[in-house]
Amino acid sequence: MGEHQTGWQKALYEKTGQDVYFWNFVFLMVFTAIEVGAVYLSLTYGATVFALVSVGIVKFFGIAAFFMHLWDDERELTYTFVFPFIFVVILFLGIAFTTPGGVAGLPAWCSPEFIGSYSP
Amino acid sequence: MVKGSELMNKNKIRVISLLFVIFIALAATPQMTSYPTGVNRANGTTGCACHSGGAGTTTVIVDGMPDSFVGGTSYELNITISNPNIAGAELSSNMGGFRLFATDGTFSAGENYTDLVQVMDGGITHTESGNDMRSWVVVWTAPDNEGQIVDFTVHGNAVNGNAVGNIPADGNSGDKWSTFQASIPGAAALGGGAILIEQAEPYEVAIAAITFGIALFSLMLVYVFYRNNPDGFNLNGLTEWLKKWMTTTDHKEVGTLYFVFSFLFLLIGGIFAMLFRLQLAVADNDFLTQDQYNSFFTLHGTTMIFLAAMPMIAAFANWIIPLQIGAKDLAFPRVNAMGFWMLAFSSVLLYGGVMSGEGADITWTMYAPFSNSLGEKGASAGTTLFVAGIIMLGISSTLSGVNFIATVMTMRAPGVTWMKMPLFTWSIFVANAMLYLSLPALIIGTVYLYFDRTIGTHFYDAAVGGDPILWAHLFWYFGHPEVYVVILPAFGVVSEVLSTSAKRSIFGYKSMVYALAGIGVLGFIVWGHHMLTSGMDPTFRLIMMLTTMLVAIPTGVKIFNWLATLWGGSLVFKTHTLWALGFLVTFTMGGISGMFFPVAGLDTHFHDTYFVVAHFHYVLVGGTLFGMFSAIYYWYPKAVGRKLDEKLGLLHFIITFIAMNGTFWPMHQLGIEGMPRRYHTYSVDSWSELNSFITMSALIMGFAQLILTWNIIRSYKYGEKCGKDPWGGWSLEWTTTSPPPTPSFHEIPTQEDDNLHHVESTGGGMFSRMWKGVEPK
Amino acid sequence: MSYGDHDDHGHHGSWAPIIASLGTMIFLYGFSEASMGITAIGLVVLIWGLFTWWKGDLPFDGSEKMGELKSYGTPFGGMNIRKAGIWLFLMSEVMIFGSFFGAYMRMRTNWNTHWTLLDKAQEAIDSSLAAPGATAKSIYKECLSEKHTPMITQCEEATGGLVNQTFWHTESSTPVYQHVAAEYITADFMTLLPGAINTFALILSSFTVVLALKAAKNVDLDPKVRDKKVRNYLAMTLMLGTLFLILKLWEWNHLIHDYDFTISTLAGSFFYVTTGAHGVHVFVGLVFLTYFIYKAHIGGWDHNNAQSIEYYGLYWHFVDLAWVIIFPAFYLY
Amino acid sequence: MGPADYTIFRSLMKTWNFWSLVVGILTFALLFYLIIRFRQISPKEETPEKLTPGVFPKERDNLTLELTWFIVPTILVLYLTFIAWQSMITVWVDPYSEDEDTWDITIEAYQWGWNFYYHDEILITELNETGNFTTSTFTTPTGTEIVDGAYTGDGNLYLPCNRVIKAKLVTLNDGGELPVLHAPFIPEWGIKEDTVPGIETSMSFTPKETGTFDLFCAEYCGQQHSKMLAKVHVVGACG
Repeated sequence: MGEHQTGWQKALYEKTGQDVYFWNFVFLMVFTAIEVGAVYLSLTYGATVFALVSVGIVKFFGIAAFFMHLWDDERELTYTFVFPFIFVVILFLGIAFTTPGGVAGLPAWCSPEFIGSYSP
Repeated sequence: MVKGSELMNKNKIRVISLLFVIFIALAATPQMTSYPTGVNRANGTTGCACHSGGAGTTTVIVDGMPDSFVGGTSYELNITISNPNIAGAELSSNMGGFRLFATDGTFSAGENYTDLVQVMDGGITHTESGNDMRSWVVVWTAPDNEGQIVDFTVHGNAVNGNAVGNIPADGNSGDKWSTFQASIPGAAALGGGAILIEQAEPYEVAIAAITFGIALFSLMLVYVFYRNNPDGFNLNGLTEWLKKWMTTTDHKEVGTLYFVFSFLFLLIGGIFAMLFRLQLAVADNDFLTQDQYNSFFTLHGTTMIFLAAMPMIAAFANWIIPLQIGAKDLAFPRVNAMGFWMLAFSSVLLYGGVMSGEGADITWTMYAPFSNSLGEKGASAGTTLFVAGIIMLGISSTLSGVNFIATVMTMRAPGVTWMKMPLFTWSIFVANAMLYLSLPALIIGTVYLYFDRTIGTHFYDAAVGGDPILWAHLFWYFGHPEVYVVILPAFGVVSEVLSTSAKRSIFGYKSMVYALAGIGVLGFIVWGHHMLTSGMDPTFRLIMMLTTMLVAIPTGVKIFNWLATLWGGSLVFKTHTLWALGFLVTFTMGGISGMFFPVAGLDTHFHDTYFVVAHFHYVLVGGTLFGMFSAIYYWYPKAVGRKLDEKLGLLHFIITFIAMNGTFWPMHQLGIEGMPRRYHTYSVDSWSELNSFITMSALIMGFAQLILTWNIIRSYKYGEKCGKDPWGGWSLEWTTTSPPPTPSFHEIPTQEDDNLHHVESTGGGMFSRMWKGVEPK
Repeated sequence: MSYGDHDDHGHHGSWAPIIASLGTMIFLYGFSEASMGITAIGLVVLIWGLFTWWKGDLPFDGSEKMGELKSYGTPFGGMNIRKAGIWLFLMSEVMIFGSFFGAYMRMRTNWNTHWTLLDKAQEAIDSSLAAPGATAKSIYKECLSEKHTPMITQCEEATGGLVNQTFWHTESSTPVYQHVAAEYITADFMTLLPGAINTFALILSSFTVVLALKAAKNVDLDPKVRDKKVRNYLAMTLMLGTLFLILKLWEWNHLIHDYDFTISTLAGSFFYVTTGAHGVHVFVGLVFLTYFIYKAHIGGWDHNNAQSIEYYGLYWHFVDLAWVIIFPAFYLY
Repeated sequence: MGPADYTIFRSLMKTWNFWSLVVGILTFALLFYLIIRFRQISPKEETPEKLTPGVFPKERDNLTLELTWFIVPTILVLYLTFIAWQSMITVWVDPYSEDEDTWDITIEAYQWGWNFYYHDEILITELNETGNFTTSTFTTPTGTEIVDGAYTGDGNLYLPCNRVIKAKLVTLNDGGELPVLHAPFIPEWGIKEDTVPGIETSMSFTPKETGTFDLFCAEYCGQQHSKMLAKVHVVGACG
């Protein structure tokens, strides 16, 4: 925490007099402003969603890597933090994207004609 | 003069007694809530709440009632309401009303009263125009089952007609209603020589059984306390002893708390099971009413899974994991104690409704549109408390989940590397990881359900565009990993027990660990097979079918590994070995019957029939319960220092094994014949014979558990003493003294390794270090 | 094999678990019985439990009896066990917010919201059914009055029949058009303001927690100055947290009363319960914070027990992380 | 009782029972052989392996054996999956495909009862006394004629023989009723599908014998879930 042990963080501290947390804070503030502004540019909803998602991911990285100092800590902690996202993806695939209205009927590629007739 | 510490002790006692009083008061507060939408659901015993004014001078007369009814004939009943000092509006309109209920038989209007009376959900009442008179004629057709007593309840209401023309709000003031009750025995009930035994109200039976159980339990507590130090047997000693248990954070004492809690609820769950098995013994039985049957099977399911199976697993995990990995205690001792107390208090909420006859009747899967419905036909009043109890269970399991994962990851003694850990620890680790990652889906679904029932949100409400299948998805995303959480520890126990009894190391340790990990991952992508016929969209059904088929493979690998362990061993038949072999037989049968469900053609028939009940009882009772019984006989000597009696154990095994198969094997046949699940009665006579056989063996199985209870209590003092390693096991828990010291290891042991191998390089990434079992420092 | 200077770890009993559990039970019992009194008692007993927990763990004089246990072996070799514990706890939090989003996205892909309306408007323009010169935004305005109730007839002409009676399914019992919170919030700046300020406030509070930790770890600060700095930074975080909650409640009130966006609508249920759950996490963080501030006030923190602030910081940054995703998902689109 | 012989359920049951017996007998034979063959004859015999507490025992594994009992079950499971996959199309009909020759009905479930709506008619052909065939639409005993738009709410469903029936499943949602999950379940043809409030689900089956069969409710729906019964009458010639 703040010991600037990694190279570029020490350089940043000398050059600008402020450590990596200050710049991370400013970085996040700027991106929040961008995010709020993006909504008022009346782009098509696809573009707004893309803008919001990308800004969201950038801010997510900013907080997780620097405020939660995953960048400086052992790699095992990052593994612990990322591991549940596999199950969040499974949850999304199973629950979020299979709405009754979402997908109807079997796609052709996966319903082979029934070969053996079942009547005895 | 009372010393300082004595004084301190005094107000400690005051605090304990205060907590105890709050605890008892809360559990006993009645739950009877009547809805503004009309009479509470126990059909009309408390009069009609829609009109103000108690049973004043109104009299209700019903004539034409026979003294005993003949099946199938219809009787003309004439209901008249009279109240001299309340005249209707101009004596011609808006004068009176009535509401007639009968516990059986059907109603219809008298000849020229067709438009003056209307049949309404299980009873008969006046219509709009029927309101203008005070006597009505209705026809009651008796049911053809004459061997019962039919109870009649009539609410008569003399109306003063001030509702005519003005706002209806205060229209019902000033009216006076009263209730008339009568009961007509059937011809067979009276004449047929059947002595008319007073029908025991099943709720009284359940509550009496539970309170008797708790009284017995506290008596046993005081007795065990007395036996500890007969001379210290005074109130101060008792409160001191109670304080030790209420504030303990030691993993062994919390383990004992978990075990006693889970054993008590195993018996209570059994009581509910036996009660509704009596109800299902014969066709068209009415030992339990429908509400009681529904809330009994709901509580049986929830109690057995959440309050019996998981706490017993937690009991053995608490006791054995720190000993097996050579740790002094769990990573976070107080979080461990909190996990237990959250569970203990959640049982008060879960059982809150039962005391008032309004137990939750929404099945343990709590499917959404019904479970969040209020009102007359909806879920009962106790459901809100039940759902709050489930939320507390979620908190308790999350706390113990983080505790066990942290302990196994961080506090293994030197020498106990990942690939040299006992298989029971591996199974608890994988089980807790699965529970820990799947539980939030249940907590979120239950929180949505809880808010739907309390503050009026509309998550699963189709009327506002919501989707009821969201609950099924959220519940089963947790549900399927949950059933693996319940079975994996039993796998761990059987691996330990078979290896020790056959006096050989487990066959294929690494493939067993891989099979555990395989089940752990596959468990998360198969939940759809619980919902194949619930209107999920077809592509997802296909995916779920394919993945469910794959799950059988790792389980098959494990079963063959257990069999290979016996190869070349010298198998000794202790009771725990018998239970492990019983596990192998029944669990394999359950696993095979489980393969019938992923198939579309079979599942559309088998879903929600008794074939499902047979399958999961074979896997849960045959798997988890037999595994846990094996664990009790195997680790009781380590915990108490005395062995359980082998003869009683053998008797318990034989009776329970036969009774278990006798109870659950015929259910496969009932399932194939299409008997639906959760049915209060069935009128298909061909099922009666199988069902009564099931009931008979279920009762035998239920009472057989008392042998184990007696064995545990007796051996605590009179069991044969045993040393550090009574069965010849190899893992670290057999190196400490039988009741291990507190903290469990004074200095951390080191586990040697019999496999002679050259010392690998200590480098390499995390995964290679885990695989090669080499520690960095 | 260092186990720290502490050997009989966790041997002593503690009242905290049973009191906290009793508190949770009373709280849930009261909430189910809709009686504010019992719910309040439950909350008080729960907080009393938490304070007994901390008092046993972090006595005010700052000298922790319990040395920090180090973990042994792979994977967290040499790290404090409590740090590994916090990260494992955050795994569960990730899953909780993952389930919130999973349920919300299931609804969003199934709903008929202002997205589908804008799409249909664009389709009408592309297929030149709409009047020349009309833009998706103008058609959208015609279809929805400022009170946000669908106007079927105007909408039908504007989209050349694309958005007609069947689109709204008005006669079926399930109203298809779902008003989402974002629709009201992006409508005028005044409603978006509290949300935006909240986001800035939370990021700032994350920064102040980091500063507090840096101050506590800073050995060459004179203890008096150090304690004051730590206490002030933590107090700033507390202020920002309370500001966040107050603005949230104000915004809810505004949405419920002026836009009739209540919890009985489907979108409303999801919006209020998800942002409410996040609010509960912020509130729990603030309860922890009051204890930390009191400990800082009496000079409890120094460089060798400051890691508790670090662990608290991890939790607080995660709550901010969750808001970083909730804010666009519920407020902006 | 249980599904009729001509249903897909019976043919699948044959396959599944066969393979269950094979796997069951193999496993149990191996289990009992091992128990008898390797039991401890006398306590004095020296134990095959020295298990000392606190020492991780010698690992025993034999890669070929482990691979076989991993590969063989996988092959069996894949074979069974292939059959299961094919059975899926015959049981789950594509809800939104509108092919004409199915005989359509709508089953509407409400709390504790069923309504049946018909969209085609049942034609009965009899040989009258003058020796020629007459076809007439079928009328139920209570007098409703089964034609397009007919409705029976008295718990009786009338179906033609030898026609592919496509049932649309709906929950009664007229504001008064409490919309909960139900599921019409006819064991005779081994089919069931939940009726979900808010969406329409569908199921399809082909009756091949006349007779009266039970219809149960298979999804828990409250107090009288076990009383929600109906009778299915298959009428007309099954020639």
